[in-house]
Amino acid sequence: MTDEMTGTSAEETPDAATPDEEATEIPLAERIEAILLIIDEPLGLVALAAAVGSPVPAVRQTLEMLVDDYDGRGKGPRRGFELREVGGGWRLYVREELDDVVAAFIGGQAPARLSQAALETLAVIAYKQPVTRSQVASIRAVNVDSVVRTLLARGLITELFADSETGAINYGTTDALLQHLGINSLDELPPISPLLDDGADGFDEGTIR
Amino acid sequence: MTDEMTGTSAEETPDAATPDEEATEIPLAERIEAILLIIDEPLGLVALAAAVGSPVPAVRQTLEMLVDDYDGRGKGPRRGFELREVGGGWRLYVREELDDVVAAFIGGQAPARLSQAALETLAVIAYKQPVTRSQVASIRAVNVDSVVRTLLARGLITELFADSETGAINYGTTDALLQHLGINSLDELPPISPLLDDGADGFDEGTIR
Amino acid sequence: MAPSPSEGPVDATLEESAGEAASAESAGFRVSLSNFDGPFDLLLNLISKHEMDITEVSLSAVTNEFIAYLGQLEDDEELDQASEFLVVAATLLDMKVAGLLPQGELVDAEAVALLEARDLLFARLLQYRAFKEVSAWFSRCLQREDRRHVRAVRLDEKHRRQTPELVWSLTADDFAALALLAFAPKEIPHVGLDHLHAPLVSIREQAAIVVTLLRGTESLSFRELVAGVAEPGIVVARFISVLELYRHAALSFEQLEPLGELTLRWAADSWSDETLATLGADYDR
Repeated sequence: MTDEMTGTSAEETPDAATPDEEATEIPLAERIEAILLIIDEPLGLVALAAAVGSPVPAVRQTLEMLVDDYDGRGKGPRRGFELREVGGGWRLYVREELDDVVAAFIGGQAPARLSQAALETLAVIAYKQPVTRSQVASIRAVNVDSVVRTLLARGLITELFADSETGAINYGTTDALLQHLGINSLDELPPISPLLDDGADGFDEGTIR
Repeated sequence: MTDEMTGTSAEETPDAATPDEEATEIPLAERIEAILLIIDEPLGLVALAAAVGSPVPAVRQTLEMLVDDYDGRGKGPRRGFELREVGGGWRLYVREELDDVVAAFIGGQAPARLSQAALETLAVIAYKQPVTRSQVASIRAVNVDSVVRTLLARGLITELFADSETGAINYGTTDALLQHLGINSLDELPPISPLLDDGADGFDEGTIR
Repeated sequence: MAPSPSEGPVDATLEESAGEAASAESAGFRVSLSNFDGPFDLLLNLISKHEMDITEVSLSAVTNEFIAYLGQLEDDEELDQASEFLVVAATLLDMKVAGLLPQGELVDAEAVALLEARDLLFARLLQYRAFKEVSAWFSRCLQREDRRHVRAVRLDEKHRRQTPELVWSLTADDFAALALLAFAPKEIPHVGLDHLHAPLVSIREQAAIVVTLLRGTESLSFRELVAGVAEPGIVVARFISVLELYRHAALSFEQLEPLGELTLRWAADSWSDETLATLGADYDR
């Protein structure tokens, strides 16, 4: 399927300068935009060049072109987002003039209360941390991806570390949760079952009935 | 509901040229782009219109314009991202041809595939929802409990309601499934043989046993 | 936009991407019977198009071949294919039972009901095939979308601060109670298998009893034939053996009105116990 894709693109642009670089025939600007769309944190020039497989100077030049493009100095209209270099890295930001639109949307959007599903997921993470998303999902018997995202955004849980083997991220609760609960440490969480204390592992086997 | 919305909004903004609307002077396309940049779930047309404070028809039109624009049919170049309506809402996606570039960058592991049994069960639920586990089992003629559990854990199906008489739980598909399929509504499921439509109710009852 | 599962495209892409299991089956599992040799899928097609008589197909032979075939497969494939085979085999068995039922020239309510039942069985087989086919579309779409990347970036710190303050009303004890609730195993009811452990009944043994009883007397009603039998399985087995014996022209029967008394008469000119030995072989496990 991938081969097919590349083949199609190759046909579309037969007169590329270097015939041997089939894989990178998609314009550099597009490749950079693809990476920019998915990154969470600003990405440095060198890392970006590595990601798109092009030399640093070309990437720098294209980034500058994109900045102009998004600001409306290219062929198309100005964009609602802009490309900025902040703290040594590049990233897409909402254009500042539009912050009010975003603020109004977020203010009206986020529920002020956690849903029952979010609270239960939070409880599972609190008592079983460190715990991965799939472990939580198997306990809750539902998909918890969006709930975990909410809890992260609310600062109630945090990413602790990645499992050395699987790379799965382990989550734990934050001090913010302790403050909400009015306790000083996790030790003060009320014990919920003797089974939980001794063998967290046995738990997955459905020992509690 | 959309029509009603449209009517009301249209009345509210009878004239685009009104000079007193300073706040919305930023082009609609930019406002939409700002919202698209910050959402992490598909946003429906009506919600999007509410977020940017513009009538639904104008937003719809602008979205279509943006789709064309990003695809390179506007004034500017084709973008490395595209705008898609999937799972009941709009969202920015990396252009398909560039998925390999992104995949290489984030180094994602191949997601676990669904078994043939799970796929078939999913298909039955998608077409016959709301449907109970035993109804699904009677079509597939095998026990589907563990498969249903897998589908629930993946967030592809959800419990809809319990039958008032038997207490059996009825299942249906989720918006997440639509997203995973890359379609916008159940209407986009491919049609299956007409035989299933008329006779469907007949053989669920297990007449043959 | 959405590809339709019409024959061509689905099959084509099935081979490439989607159901390895499905294509492996059509390519892999072949049936060799006295009256048929070819892929399992083709056999199903012929039967569902009425181009082959289901009653002529030995299910036990098909099953034997399938089990032998399973032995060569990897574990994962095996599970998928085994469950699929069970679905189809169960349907074939139903069809076969319906096919074996005698169809007289009389068009009475029962005959019509029988025809309807047969149609329903065909419909069920077709239905299963339709879902199986469309599952390839699901597989294809899911795999395509799995490779896609969507923008799902955490909010900027700047915007995060604008989210409304969280309303928190739980004490630590409330929270613990919630945790207990969350950890409570979800009741997932399951279908019991107890009913599968009914004692096995041999059609051949029951046929032997039927033959013995019938040959010793001029005529016998079915009611008399099963008098004193409490187990439903044995009643069913005796009925099936009556049908099988009828197929072998070993007996005749008479029923004056629908649901009325079924009178059986021994009608075989030549009968050997060898016939009895092969009787009901299709039902063997």
